[in-house]
Amino acid sequence: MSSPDHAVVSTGRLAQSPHNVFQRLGIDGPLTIFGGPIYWSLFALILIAVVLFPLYGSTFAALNFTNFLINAPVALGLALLWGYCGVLSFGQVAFFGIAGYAYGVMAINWGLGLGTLLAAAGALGLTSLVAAAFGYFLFYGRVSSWIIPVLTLVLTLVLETFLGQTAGLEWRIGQAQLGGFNGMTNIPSLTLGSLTFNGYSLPLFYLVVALIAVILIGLRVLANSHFGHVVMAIQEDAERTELLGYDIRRYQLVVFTIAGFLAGLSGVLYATWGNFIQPSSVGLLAATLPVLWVAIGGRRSLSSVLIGTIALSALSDALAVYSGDLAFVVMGALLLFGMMAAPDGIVITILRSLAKLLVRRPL
Amino acid sequence: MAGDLFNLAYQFLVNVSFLMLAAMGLIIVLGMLNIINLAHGEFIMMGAYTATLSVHAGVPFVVAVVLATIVVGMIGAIVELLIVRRFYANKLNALVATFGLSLILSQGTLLLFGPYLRGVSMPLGGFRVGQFSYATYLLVVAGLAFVLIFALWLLFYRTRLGVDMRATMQNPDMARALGVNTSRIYTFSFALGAALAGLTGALYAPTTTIVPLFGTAFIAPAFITVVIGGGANPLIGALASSSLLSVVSTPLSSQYGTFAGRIGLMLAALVIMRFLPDGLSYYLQAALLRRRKARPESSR
Amino acid sequence: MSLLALKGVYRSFGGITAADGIDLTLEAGERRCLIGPNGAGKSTVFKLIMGLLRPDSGSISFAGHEITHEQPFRRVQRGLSMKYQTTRIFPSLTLAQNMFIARSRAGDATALASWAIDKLGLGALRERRAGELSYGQQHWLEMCMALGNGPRVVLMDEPTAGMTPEESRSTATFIRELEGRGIAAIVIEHDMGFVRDLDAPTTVLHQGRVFRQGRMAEIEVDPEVQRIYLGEIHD
Amino acid sequence: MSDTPRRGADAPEIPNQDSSLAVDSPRRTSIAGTRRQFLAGAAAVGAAGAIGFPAIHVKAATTGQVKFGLLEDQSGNFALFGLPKLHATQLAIKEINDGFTLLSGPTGPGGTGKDGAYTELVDVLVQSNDKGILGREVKLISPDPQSDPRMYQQLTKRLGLQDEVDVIMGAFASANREAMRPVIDQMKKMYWYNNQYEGGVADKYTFCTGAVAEQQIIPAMQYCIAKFGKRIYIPAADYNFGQLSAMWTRAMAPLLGGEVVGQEFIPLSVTDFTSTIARIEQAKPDWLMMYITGQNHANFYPQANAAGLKRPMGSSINLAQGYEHKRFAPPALAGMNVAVSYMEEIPTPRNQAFVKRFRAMFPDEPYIQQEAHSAYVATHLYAVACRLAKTTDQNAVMEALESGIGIEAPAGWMFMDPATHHMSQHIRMASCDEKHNITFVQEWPSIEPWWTRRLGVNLVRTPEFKQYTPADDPAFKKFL
Repeated sequence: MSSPDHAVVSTGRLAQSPHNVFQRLGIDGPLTIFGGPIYWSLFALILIAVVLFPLYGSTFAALNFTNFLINAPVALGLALLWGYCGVLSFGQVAFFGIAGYAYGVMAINWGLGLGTLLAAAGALGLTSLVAAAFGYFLFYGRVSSWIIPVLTLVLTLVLETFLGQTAGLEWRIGQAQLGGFNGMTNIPSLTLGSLTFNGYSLPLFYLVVALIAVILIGLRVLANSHFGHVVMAIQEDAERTELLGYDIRRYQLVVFTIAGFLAGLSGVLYATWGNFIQPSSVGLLAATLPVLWVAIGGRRSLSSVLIGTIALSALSDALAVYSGDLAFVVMGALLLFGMMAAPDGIVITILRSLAKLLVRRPL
Repeated sequence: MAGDLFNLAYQFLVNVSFLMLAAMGLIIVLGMLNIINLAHGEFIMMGAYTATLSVHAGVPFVVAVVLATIVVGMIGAIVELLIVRRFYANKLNALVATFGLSLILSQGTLLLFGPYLRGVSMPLGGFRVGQFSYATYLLVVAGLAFVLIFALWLLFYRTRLGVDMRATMQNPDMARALGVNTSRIYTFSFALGAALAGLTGALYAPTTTIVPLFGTAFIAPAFITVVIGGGANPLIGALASSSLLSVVSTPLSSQYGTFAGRIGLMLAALVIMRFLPDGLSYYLQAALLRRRKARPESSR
Repeated sequence: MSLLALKGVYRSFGGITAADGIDLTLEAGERRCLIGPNGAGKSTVFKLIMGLLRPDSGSISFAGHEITHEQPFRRVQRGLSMKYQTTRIFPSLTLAQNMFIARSRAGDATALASWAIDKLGLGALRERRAGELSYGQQHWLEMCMALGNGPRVVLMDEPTAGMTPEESRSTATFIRELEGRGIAAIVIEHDMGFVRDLDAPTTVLHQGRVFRQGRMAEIEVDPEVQRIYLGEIHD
Repeated sequence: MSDTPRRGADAPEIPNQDSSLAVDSPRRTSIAGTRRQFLAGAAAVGAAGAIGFPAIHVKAATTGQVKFGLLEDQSGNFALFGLPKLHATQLAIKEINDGFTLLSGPTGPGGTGKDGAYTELVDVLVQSNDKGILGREVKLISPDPQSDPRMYQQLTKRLGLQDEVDVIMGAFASANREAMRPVIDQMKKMYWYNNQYEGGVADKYTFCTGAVAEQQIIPAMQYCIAKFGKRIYIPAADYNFGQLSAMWTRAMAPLLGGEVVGQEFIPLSVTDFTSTIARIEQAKPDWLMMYITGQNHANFYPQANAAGLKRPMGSSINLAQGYEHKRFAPPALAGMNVAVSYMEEIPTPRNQAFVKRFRAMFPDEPYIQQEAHSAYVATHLYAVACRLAKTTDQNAVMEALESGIGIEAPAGWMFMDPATHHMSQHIRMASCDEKHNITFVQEWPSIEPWWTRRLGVNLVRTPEFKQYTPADDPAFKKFL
């Protein structure tokens, strides 16, 4: 597993003049591949472009874009878990689903306004708890790492099977009907004062953009911190790391919980975007999507994963609209040949070659 | 009473054989190549399609099954040569690639053959024991599953090829040093896995509706069985885990309904994996070893 | 009461018995050599002390604590530390990053670590990727990492394997100076010259049992030891 | 509540007789006549309606194409059902653009009744004296929602906000319909759900052209109890449709003189029915009311058949929807009796003409199923409503649809009930034999969607945006 890292760090240095302001801020560092003045100026430019989007793009495009952006948190969480911690989880959508349903139940019961905020907080809290509990079960049980993908997959399938059969009227929590296969409808959108964060107006768009910017920067800080180094060390040589005095299970658990929390955030955002959540959002197909986003993006680079996620979401949307029943074939071909052409991930490979053009190697 | 017992036994056998057959191909590929093949379900689907189409073309069912096995096996060989072998260095990528492949295969089938194929009627009819009636065919399939396990055991432990395969599985470099053509072994193993998937599809074709997503029903059980079985000794693993899972799910589903059986199976899987993380086969082997070593140690 | 004590530690793998009732004690600041023919169980002892292996029977105590069933990281936090035989560092990370990771927040070990870095002349290489260092330097880096969180005992498994004579000599000096800083060390070694350089009480392991204890001078002339080594003593 | 079955029972047992048909010359005049009356009222109603629900950006483009948004699954789980619906819609739009329409008019439920001089209509497709809708070509916009609820939501928004279509139709699974409706109501777009389903949707913007529980379950039960006996066993898919249909069956059994001796809810993912079959054997029912569905559940039939489970079966969803009798080798579905609102095999000349047209355009269509028929009729009915309204302006079209308008479908006369936005159906009892041939053994010429009306739903008076379940009906309480 060392050849990718090799690339990581060498390119990492490539993109950074040592100890620049960004590194002092902690948002750049050896464990984030891309960085430095050029990176951050691009970051700023893109952010501005996105924020101003409604001025030059159609409202619908912005709303549609929101739908793609909603996938980013879960993907970034998985990038941290898989790319930095070396733990591949197929179960992120389980936390997506739990959060979505939890938000639905609480929001329906606690009503509009402040209620929805409480619901969001409650949902995220609950999801983090579940993630922590399951993570404890995985890591403190020292489950061997190649089983974890399947274990997490089983978790989501259990959840889907369960949710699918809650059509019965006995599955009612307060005012909220779980609704079985048809899903839970009429979930109120997040509201803050006069602002309503639904899928039909811009507030949600800006909320999501802000959240993603914060998450990206936050994760970069985490990755370059001492914590991040230990996590990376665990992925490279777990036993060695433990013999340096670290309880590696605790680090893995923390990362797993963060990833679960981020997946939950996506779930809540989805529920408030569509006023709706259904079992298929924790189904087999849904479960594979985050893995694909991260793999295509390049799991060692948060920025690449972010771009990859949005690009793939947009692509599948475009395919559905324009290519009709060829959508799956095209998507499949992209994944297949993409992985053959660029094993580290398509986006990261492209960005690397761009970076090489922009910055010449210090060594 | 005896009727009920037979009924339970029958259901148990049917469950075990379903899990075993679903998992068989996957086990070979995972055990030999450490590749998680997400296109496994589509291989099964292609088996069902080949068999069904040939039956419609007038081929007798038995021949059709053999045909399906061979055809899918060859497809598997091609897939390994063109795609899978590029991913041995980076196995998790194989997972993404094979998922892409599965999308192409299933939707491609939809575009090629339409939303469904007319089914094949289940051969051999049924019989009655006590108050219940049963499908003979499913019993035959169950029997076949066990024969298959035995055949694989022979292949692995009684043939030169099998020795080479196990050598490659345990230590490729060493095997290569000993003059084993590992890359051919890999191709063969993947093809074998595909062929077994094809066989599974063909065998279950008469029991179900032939649609492009035929394979998806097999995926989850297959993975659960494989993982619980563990890599240490795939064959023992498959046998043990499918039996264990069926022991859990059969009574549940016959007592409290299929849903209970379903959930029971998955929870059992979670628990087993939590407490036996290396898979049943590992512990079985360890147990065997310990019994063998017991004498010298106690003698001291 | 000694710092580290193994009592009747027994461990077998299937049929092979790797540790057959080992009793071993180490005092604070003491320096100890562990020798013995291949398969004598030297590395197994280290693994047992660090908790990478659990004994089938027997007990291990450290600084008055029963640690037989503790997780490895707890033992490290208590002040045990180990350097692997074949270097296990993080080759893709820079030397500085390696030390950054090794410097766990427990205790103030920074001083010790930087002392070690300078002592072994690695100071100039901070920004170099660990994988690019020379073989000997990688060994040294791992020793520094082993000192990362101020251990009271360092276990070193063949620290000089594959080193040039000069390198092993300075390694020996380095290990001797550890004593001065109150750090006990157990060193597994094949190179008898190096063992002599260390000039430390020596324990001979054979077939998972403690075969002899004493100063190197006596041990070397012991016919039994020579017999079990069968001329493995290269000088 | 039990009057529907009785009406059905009175219906003549002669197969092939499409009893909703009547002399067509009188109807022609009646169309003309009522059209005038309608227009008279239209303005007034329109004004009232404008207050009724202030519509936002429903731009009534008066020139250019009529944009027709359709969401049917072309891939994924439901492609099997989605593709025929897509094709049926394409056929209808082609006919509309070529200047044809189905006979229709605001003539109330039950068509124009049966008078003495009965003559069989040869075809119900006639010249519309209109190319497209009001001279504007109809343009179909049909992205592929891939059987995925999230995709449905996204594409519904796209159709409404981006393409600004005049009407949205589609969805097979109730889950996907329920995914669409919040978006629909939010955008205040007219939406048609052309599928038989569990019933209960009461939504000002939603029109349902498929049959609902009371139109299929009651006749099926009535027929099977009379023919096979009172002991009923219910194997049902463990999701909304299965749960609610089972509820209906339990509720209706006493009224129809039946008795539910057992039921089981089976997860959609289940493919092996060994234990289910065993439990059925234990319960010793006279017949089975089948509510299992989806491609996995279809496995039940060959498995049950091979296991020698030879009990007769009734159903409201099989054959007509999943065309299992074509997909499975005989005799898997022998003894299956389904109350259908349409099947390709219906032997009336008008249907044979329809099938001929369909096959001409899509020669290798596997089967023209119930839902394809609903989609076909809905598309024509929309065109008819637009012509009545003399505009594609959504509010006016909805007014037209709520004016008591009906249409001569290939299956028979269908009437859009203003109060519930559901249609009356010409229900036939289809029976499948050993060779999977279909015969129609009983007919109910016009069963109305009465259940939500009974709950006080009247979308003309009081717009609502919800789906009722039997839980909302006191009469069901005691059976839950």
